[in-house]
Amino acid sequence: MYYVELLISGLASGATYALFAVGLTMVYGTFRFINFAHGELIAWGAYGLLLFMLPPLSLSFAAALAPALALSAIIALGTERIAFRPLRKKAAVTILIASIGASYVLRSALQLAFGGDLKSYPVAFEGTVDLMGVRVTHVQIAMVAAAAASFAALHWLLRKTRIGKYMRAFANNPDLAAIYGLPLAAVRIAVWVLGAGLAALGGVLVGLDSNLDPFMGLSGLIKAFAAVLIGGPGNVFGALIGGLLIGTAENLSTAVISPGYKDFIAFAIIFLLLLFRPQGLFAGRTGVR
Amino acid sequence: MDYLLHIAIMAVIFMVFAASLNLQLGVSGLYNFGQVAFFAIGAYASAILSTGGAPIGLSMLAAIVVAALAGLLISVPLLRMRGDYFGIASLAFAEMIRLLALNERWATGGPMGIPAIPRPEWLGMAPTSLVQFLVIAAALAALALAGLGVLQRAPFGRTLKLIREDENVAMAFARDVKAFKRRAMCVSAAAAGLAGALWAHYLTYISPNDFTVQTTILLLLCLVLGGKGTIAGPILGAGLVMVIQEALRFLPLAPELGRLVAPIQGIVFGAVLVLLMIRRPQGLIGEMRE
Amino acid sequence: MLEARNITKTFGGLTAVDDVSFALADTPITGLIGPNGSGKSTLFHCLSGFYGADRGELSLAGTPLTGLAPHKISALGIARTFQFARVLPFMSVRDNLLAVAPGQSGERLRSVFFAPRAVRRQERALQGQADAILEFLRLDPLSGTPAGHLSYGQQKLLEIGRLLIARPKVVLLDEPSAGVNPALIKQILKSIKELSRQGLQFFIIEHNMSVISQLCSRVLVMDAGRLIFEGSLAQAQKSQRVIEAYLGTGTHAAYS
Amino acid sequence: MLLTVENLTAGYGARPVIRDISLDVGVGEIVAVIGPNGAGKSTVLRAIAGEIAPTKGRIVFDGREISGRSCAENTADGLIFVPQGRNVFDQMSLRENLELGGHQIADNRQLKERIERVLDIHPWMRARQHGAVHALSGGQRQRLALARIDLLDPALVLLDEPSLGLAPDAVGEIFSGIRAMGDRGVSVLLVEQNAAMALAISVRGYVLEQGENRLTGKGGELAADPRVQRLYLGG
Repeated sequence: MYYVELLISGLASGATYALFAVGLTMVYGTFRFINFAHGELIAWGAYGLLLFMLPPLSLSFAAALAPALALSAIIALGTERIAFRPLRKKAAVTILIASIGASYVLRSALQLAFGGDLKSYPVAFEGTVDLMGVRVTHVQIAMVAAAAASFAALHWLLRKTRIGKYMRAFANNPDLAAIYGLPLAAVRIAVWVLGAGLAALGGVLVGLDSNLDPFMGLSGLIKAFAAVLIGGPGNVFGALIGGLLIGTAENLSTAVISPGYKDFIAFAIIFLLLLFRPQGLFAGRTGVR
Repeated sequence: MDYLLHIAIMAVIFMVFAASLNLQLGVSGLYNFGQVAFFAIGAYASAILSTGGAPIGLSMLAAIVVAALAGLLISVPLLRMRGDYFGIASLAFAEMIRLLALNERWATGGPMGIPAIPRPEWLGMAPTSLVQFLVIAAALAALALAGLGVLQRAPFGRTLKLIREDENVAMAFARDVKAFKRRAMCVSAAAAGLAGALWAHYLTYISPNDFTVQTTILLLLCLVLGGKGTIAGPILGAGLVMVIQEALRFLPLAPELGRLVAPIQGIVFGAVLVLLMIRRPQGLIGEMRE
Repeated sequence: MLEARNITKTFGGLTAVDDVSFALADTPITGLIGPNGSGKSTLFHCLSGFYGADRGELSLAGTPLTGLAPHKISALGIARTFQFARVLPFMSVRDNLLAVAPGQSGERLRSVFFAPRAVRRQERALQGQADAILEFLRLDPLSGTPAGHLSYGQQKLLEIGRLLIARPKVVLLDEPSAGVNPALIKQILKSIKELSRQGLQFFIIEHNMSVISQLCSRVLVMDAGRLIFEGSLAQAQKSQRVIEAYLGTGTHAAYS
Repeated sequence: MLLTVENLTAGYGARPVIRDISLDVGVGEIVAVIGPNGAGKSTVLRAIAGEIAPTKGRIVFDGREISGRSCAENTADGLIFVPQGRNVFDQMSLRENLELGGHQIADNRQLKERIERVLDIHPWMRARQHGAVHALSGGQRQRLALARIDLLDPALVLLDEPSLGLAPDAVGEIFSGIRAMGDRGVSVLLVEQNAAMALAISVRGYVLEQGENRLTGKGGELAADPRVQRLYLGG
């Protein structure tokens, strides 16, 4: 039973890693750079919810969720406009450094607004369900459900809607997309808003599960990055599998090694994948899929 | 007076640290975002040895050697990657080192860190004053900076720049690109190890919290602000950043305002980094460019 | 001297170089021509080690080169240029030459610190050489200018200067005249001829037939990855096979 | 004239690639631009299409000056550019490629009808419409790229090296396809490496060398002109 519980909590955190990874992998697939500030969108989503739940607004959890996700999306669009768009013709490393700077700004702003100590939401979701003798928390169920719903919606969007096809087209062949005159502005907004919204949703779920910590973005970014590498940069559904794999690997590892090394797993995965299969475990083509 | 000395010592240490990164990021085009790992390795090596009773001079020498070896070792996998992938992998490496420091309590003291690291004695008389430490640190730093400067101006540095600008041309003219990069990483790691050792002996206490991504970002700012690829750039950048950072600590502010200093400084530093990338990627002192 | 046997290179399903064999033998300057996409540049990449050939052997004066890394092939005496000029734009014109000079002791860490005088002496000698080369190329007034400020043609000329200081045995030149104005083409041709008199052997990809006719006593013609012709340019111009490679065949259902 | 180009000069950065190129394409005409490597043929097309900005000269399409207009604007006006090389979305399905090719048709139902029409013209496409494009042969991909013409009914098509890298059979099919376009009244400006084929289906040809127009003439006459061969091979 112990291992099953580890597996389930691993899948639950893996589901949030997958949500974190969507934006990172879509931005890489479409605009070809690693957004180091992506983690701060996770943290701002989590703290944004707190902001709307605390006085003076004092919204309910349900009512605060949408504005919290929107806040993250606005921050994402703002960083894109201010820090990344002026650099779009520069080397990927230049944009990476700019995104490192942007992450410092966003994290510091978070600390300025909320302080450096741990926080938690003024509501508690502490219930558990007994599934054939295995204890599963409500939050864990919410994590898996949110990820499942999000990826189903993403699948529909990317495959069936015009904007989704435009997104995939830009990731596949940006030159041809420009010759066809596909709407770059709309694609850019869609990529950033979707990525930030899902990252923020993941952040909220992590916040419900544990605490809000100003450095949660950084650790989320690392998990997301590992998930992206497993799935192959640009591959949205690869990132889902990547996230789930990392979550379960991390949790199961605590059965054999010191829990202090839980985070080590993600780093080791990043390192080994960059070394041996930078194109990801699943196929090698680029593009948002 | 003491806080001026403190600022000076921190600046001197970071000058070496920034110059060490410059040999990779500036001169060789290796975007190492994990340089703090070598800083940490130097600090821990010297701290462990000296608290274990080894003479400080010997501990620091050993720290430099250990850091250089670590550089050599990690260069093997890292140099198989390019550009932003190299950057992320090096960052992952640094975080792995930090986790090791956090978890291997028997050697590093875990999260509690290593306290009571001795300061060097001054001509046999302990304890050393700040002035004396500054003299020692400045002398060692001057030596390291001069060494790095000489390398950069020598044909060695010119070849690194050739590789940075066009690896294919370098290969077409018989340069073993990987071997040159490996040497650059090794030397750079050694210098970072020296900076880390100095830092450990100055602060007399280290813990894994000192070696996070925050330090990496600060270092990156020093280098990019001053001007990567130049000799004076990292010295100027580290001087400026450390003076601002350390001086702010001594602002006579009420505690509720004092709490705001660090995040505001973070916002400013981060914004400067972004602005530099957009407006002046060559930094204050630019290399000769088109 | 340079000899290639059965060189083959494929990408996915496409065979870019198909079983190519030749020897540069005694001709000082050999031309490599053929229509777009016929595999000339890919062949150059194989000869210089930038691509590992799937099949075939390479040797230089009997020394096998097959499978060697580019820098090793270069160290054995084969230098190359690339299709577009690739100077180091931020370095001075003179430093562009110094940076590629072979056998510099100052590239070794030990010498930099423990034999600084020998390093300096060698550096001074190289500087003398570089200045002489720049004078020969008539680039001496621009010696201190960043190479990025040079015109495209001057950059191509500077690439020839790099070959001069590197002193290889064989040079692979990829389109030396492309994008260069007529006056500078003359200067480039003159330099190539002078170098060839000094014993350097050239293998040149070039689309400008007047350049080929002025330089090359022999041409190799490629089409669709294969070597289809070997001989003088005049013979090539009469070869039906070569003409078809360049102009296509009009004998198809499309207009019948 | 449907398209008139006068004294077009264009290039990349400071380096001009083509100088003073003038040419015409009449309604329903197939016109070829040929010349050896590095002559600047593709640059002519890219400048007309709006991919690069000309430094000098006039481009008049359908009675109005179009220099400086973007590719997308020209597409909307009935001038389509089919670039060489990677001219399909190879990670997407064939049908999705058609949908993207017709994205300017805002009405989904109308777009669907147009796609149906294309699939009627090319039955092999119907069979493979949901398959990924990277599984298609080079010739099939090229025909898919050209299917955008059936989709949008343009007045003029700019074709850049449609035969590049194709097997001989596929080249034949592509050229019959282009000829069929001309028969339907679509005008074509064709840049081709395979000069003999291109001239065989063109009413007029322009021969470029070193960025300049060296020869102009009727398709059939140029094909037999020994000067063309000299421009390619010297002598």
